[in-house]
Amino acid sequence: MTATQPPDVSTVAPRPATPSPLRRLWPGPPGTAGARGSTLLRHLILAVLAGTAVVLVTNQLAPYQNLQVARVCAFLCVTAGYTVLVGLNGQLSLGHGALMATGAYTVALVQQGFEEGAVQGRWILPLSLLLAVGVTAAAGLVIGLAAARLRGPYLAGVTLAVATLVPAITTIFTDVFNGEQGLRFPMETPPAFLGAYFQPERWLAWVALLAALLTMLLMANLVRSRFGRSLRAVRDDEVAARLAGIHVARNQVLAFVVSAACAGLGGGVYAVLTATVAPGKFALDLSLFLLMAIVIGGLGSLAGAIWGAVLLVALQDLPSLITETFTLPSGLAQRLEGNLALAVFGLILIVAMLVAPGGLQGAARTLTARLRPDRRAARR
Amino acid sequence: MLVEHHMDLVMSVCHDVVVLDFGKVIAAGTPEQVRDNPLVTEAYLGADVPAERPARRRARWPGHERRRRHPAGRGPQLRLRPGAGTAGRHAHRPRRDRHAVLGANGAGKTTLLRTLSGLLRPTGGRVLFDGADLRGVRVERLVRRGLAHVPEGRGVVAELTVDENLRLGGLWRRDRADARRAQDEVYQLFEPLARRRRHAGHQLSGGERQMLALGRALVARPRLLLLDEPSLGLAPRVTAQIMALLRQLCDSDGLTVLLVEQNVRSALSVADQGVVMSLGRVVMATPAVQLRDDATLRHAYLGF
Amino acid sequence: MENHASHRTPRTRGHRRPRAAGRASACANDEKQAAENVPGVTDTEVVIGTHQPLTGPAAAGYAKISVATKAYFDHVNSKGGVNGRKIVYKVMDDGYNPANTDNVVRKLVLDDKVFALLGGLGTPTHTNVLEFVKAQKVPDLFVSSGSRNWNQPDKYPTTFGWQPDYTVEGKILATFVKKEFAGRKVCHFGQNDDFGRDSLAGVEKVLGPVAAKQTYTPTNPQVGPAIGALKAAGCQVVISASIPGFTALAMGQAAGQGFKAQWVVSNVGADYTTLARQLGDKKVILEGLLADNYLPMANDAANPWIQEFTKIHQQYNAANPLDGNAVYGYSMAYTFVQALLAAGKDLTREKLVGAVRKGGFKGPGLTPFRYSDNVHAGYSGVRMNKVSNGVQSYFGPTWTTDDGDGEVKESTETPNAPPADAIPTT
Amino acid sequence: MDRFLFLTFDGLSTGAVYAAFALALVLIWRAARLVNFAQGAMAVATAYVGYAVVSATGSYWLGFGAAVLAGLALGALVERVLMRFVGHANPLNDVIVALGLVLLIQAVLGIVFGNEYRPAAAPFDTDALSVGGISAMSPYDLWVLGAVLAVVVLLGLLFTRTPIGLRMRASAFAPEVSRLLGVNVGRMLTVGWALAAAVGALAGMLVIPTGLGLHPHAMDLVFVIAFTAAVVGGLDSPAARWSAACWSA
Repeated sequence: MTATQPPDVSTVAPRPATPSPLRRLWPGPPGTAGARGSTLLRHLILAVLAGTAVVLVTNQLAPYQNLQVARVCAFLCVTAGYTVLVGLNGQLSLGHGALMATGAYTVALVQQGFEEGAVQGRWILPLSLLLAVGVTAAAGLVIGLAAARLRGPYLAGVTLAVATLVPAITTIFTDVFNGEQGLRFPMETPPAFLGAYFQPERWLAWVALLAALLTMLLMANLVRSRFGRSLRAVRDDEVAARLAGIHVARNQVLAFVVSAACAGLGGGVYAVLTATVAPGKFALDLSLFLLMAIVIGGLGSLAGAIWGAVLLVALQDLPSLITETFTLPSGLAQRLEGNLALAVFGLILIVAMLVAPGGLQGAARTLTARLRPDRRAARR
Repeated sequence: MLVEHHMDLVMSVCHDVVVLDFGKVIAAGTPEQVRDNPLVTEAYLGADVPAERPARRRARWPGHERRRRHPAGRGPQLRLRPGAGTAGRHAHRPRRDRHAVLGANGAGKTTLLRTLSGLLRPTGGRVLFDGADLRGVRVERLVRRGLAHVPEGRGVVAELTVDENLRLGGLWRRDRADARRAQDEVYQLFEPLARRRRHAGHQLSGGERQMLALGRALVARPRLLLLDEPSLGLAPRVTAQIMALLRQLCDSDGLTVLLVEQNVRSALSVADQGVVMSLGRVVMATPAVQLRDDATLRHAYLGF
Repeated sequence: MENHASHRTPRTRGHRRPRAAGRASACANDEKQAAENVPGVTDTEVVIGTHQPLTGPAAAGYAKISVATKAYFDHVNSKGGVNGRKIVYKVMDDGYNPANTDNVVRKLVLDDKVFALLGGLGTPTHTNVLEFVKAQKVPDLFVSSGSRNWNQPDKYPTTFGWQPDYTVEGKILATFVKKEFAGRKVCHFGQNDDFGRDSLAGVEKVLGPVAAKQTYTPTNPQVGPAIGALKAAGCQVVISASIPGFTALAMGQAAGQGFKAQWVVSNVGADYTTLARQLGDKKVILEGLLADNYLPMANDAANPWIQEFTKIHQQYNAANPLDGNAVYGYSMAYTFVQALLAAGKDLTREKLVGAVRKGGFKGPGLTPFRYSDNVHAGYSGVRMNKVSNGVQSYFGPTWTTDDGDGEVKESTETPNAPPADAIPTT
Repeated sequence: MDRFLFLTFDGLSTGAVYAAFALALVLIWRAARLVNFAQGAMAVATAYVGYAVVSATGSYWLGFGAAVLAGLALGALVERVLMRFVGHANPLNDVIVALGLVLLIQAVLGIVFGNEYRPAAAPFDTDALSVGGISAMSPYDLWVLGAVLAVVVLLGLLFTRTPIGLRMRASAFAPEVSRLLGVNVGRMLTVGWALAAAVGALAGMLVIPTGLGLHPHAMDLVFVIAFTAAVVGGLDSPAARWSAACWSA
């Protein structure tokens, strides 16, 4: 290393008026419009492929497994929107369980209304889900407006209050929501053209799958859109984002609304799967488990959202799995029952955070990068 | 439009340069014109420190009478061997009491100080202080060995009062009475602080904060003082006062000062030895006088 | 695969989708399942399942019910089972969370393929699976809750209650209060769900509007304000439809506020052992507590049923105390074995449901069951008991009634003696 | 009117417990800039220790002391062996680890002690004293208020009057500068966690006798209310926190 020489100013010639070099620094392929079109197309193809694959798989599955597929899909609607909010926009919400409840109760009330009016039809399901999205998005707008002024733990605190208040509301307005017992509505049945003996759980899985694919498609495009970039910009540096012409508050509210709409859809589908809603299903633990799911999956990554959704469903089966695997003396077995699974899950959470703080998706990425020899060579 | 601090870059890229100082345009024109403008030179390099000491009274290094002199009659010796720091540096052995580390933004000056005080872990090499290797010594133990570091941005704990900040500087000391004395001496040394004892750190002006940070470091009665950009954001007069004080402290006692500065002129007015860094390496170490007086050298190494 | 396809063709003609291969295998699965024998039943085994709060806030006390039920089945199995079949009782923990109930019941029915559900515990939890149980046509016997939901034969033809429902109980408690505390100001304290609501409905059928009514939410232990309101209303008798934890809390609060009223508590929340355990040193306030029950008292060592249960308990369930919860578990399991016997050797789900509808079971309970083709409710009445000197014991007559406008009358039923080994033979 | 007075008095002592618990949350928030979601579970665990000592020795006060000591130890342990190693690049990591800890602690308590409510004795009479015919506060309420007040005063003195308090505040506000000034920031963090967990343990011991009893989930609701109170009142402003705690009670 030698000393820095004073610059020879005379060699700096006036430059011709060319497009700003900053333009070239901006990441992204040339021809923005074409690029966006191809992104949409790519995602669409991917979605269709994934959808076909899952449908083929559901044809081979037993009812309970199909139900699990359906559950994963319902949770995926929620985690996809949630991970965008927390991971990409940096807003920590602990109230997504309550938003799911909003969607679920909307579906239940709408379907009950039609049942009482003796109205039937296959359009009731899409309509009730649409209303669920709408109502939850509106609820998201209200919370989002309040949240746009709050940061970090303050936002977490307000949304935590929402998470505890919403189930409480159902016990206050017992006439509408029927308190702790919740609401029931007719089970969704497969359409007649599929045959009288068509597995109902497979039909549920298809319904949930459609909702999940739709959500994932929208989210994948949103993440790569202008809006997606501004979400990240706001997360990384609010001041810089503001200087870059982004309306920070509006951006945050919009992120909340989008994420709430996804939660509403997920909650609605979740309600359809069991044809019931009850406040106990959307208690605080659900909100916390959702958060754990997206963090362990890998924050801000849609692939991580899939991991998270799978985890949420696997978690529900963990207790019975563990108690079935080990046979223990009855006194101890009674105490271990349920508790052991929770202990294991807690331990997994802690260890996962210490060992792979980037979540499963982060770990998977590291692993594939390590396995690919060309990348390794490039790093050296 | 480019807002830049780094003159090399500015000179090479821009056709028109506008120089601002405290919100006022002090020069405008081609890079050449600007470079030769004396106001710009002063703003960048800092005004010369007045030769005479502050007239009010003789500044006194707190407790210098009681301080045990270093056996060699000088401050502790600092060695930097090649390979120390992130990018590896040339060997540098300051032998005088006041060293100014100079260089452009990003040259590695702050990194050097942070490595010395253990805030950063060296990738290689050794950090010797009093003949002992400081690597592996926890940061919070270094102050007990006589090493004080005033970080960039002054490091006053804004939420604590002036008094609490000063007390914090001597909390580690077993000799509570002497810590108390040192604190009183700092108040004598920096009168503005004495008037604002109960004020919180965030209520102080920039100059007061610098005084507080410096005074707090002195409460620990260090033998080696690492100072990071003490002139940053200060009015030239305040900078001058602080530099004068530093000179006094070194002169009146065996304190060794390692001063990181962008304000080249004021730094060189204090230092015995000038160390120039660039891109993470020490590119030159020479007596300060030489750097100060030799325009060619200064031009070559500091870009002016 | 081939034969199945030939069955299928007429049904799906004209509606076929392009993915023929996938659909073919799908339908093969479905029909294979439909053609299978009765789920959960083999020549040597009958598998049944339940959902129970083994963890979570409702686990207190209630977690011991399924343990007793299982102990009873172990006992029966050791004597050769029912019609040569051993009973496998799968207990799934739902933590009293409806979301988990959904899941575990679906797992039991779809994955573990249980023959029937027995004693699923909790009103909010079990309400959630009614539609599913109906769709799957699974016998859903003896739900552990006194909600009237289980008694809807038209809507839920396979679901049956077991314990006296809360309205029946409310009517009887109110009749007792009307007689013993004539002219007093009577109030109601209840859980804010079917438990409290049905109980209040029963009470008001007999007494007319109560002077004051307050509710609590099981997730919030702050009952001070509600008790304060009852005190302010000048209540002299409080009929309480509360779970044990909240009975103790409410009575503790009342004592704390110097509110001296006579408490008359539903059997669901009046087990003395449980209450005393929770109140600790303050258990003296339980003196004089009035409650009801329909099973032998666990502390009644002279009762032949309790003697039999004690033997089973000591052999299979010694880790837990023989309290009201255990007696509940044993008695319910006993009724189930009766139903299983009545369903006959060639066991099907329809036969089991038919056997319960036929009713006529006689067991440890003090009153007859109400089961019939259009009633799916269990015990028809209760008997009052009282705590004195730390012992809860029965007094007075046994009453029966229905959940409608039927009158409350004294039961003429004579107590049954247990069969040998407490295993029913018919 | 009677009832209003009663509710006010009743709310006062409940609010005090919530405030103490919120204080524990704020202590860790200030020291480590994280919300300790495991605070409730940790408090329950220490309460189990406390009541185990009560039933072994028969002395409430020994149990009370044991719970607070256990709180100190547990807080220090959690910080030393767990939270210290969590990557702080993403603040959510702390939240997740704390939630994992909640599950673990509650499950272990369930395994060791069983998932049932255990009676928790109160050291004083919980029956309200009657003043002029109006039942006001019970001796237990007075004890709760007194204990919380004492803790707040002691903590206040600790933070403003002692060197360790100064060190803790400095390392919370400016960890790097504090290290340069010879403060062992890591140790201060441990002390902060220990203190917070001890305050949480105290709040747990005070609140559990007024609820359903000792249970692995006994503090869940308290945590939610206290957290909401702490956040609504502002994690960084003590006065607002107090009013919020009283409001939420």
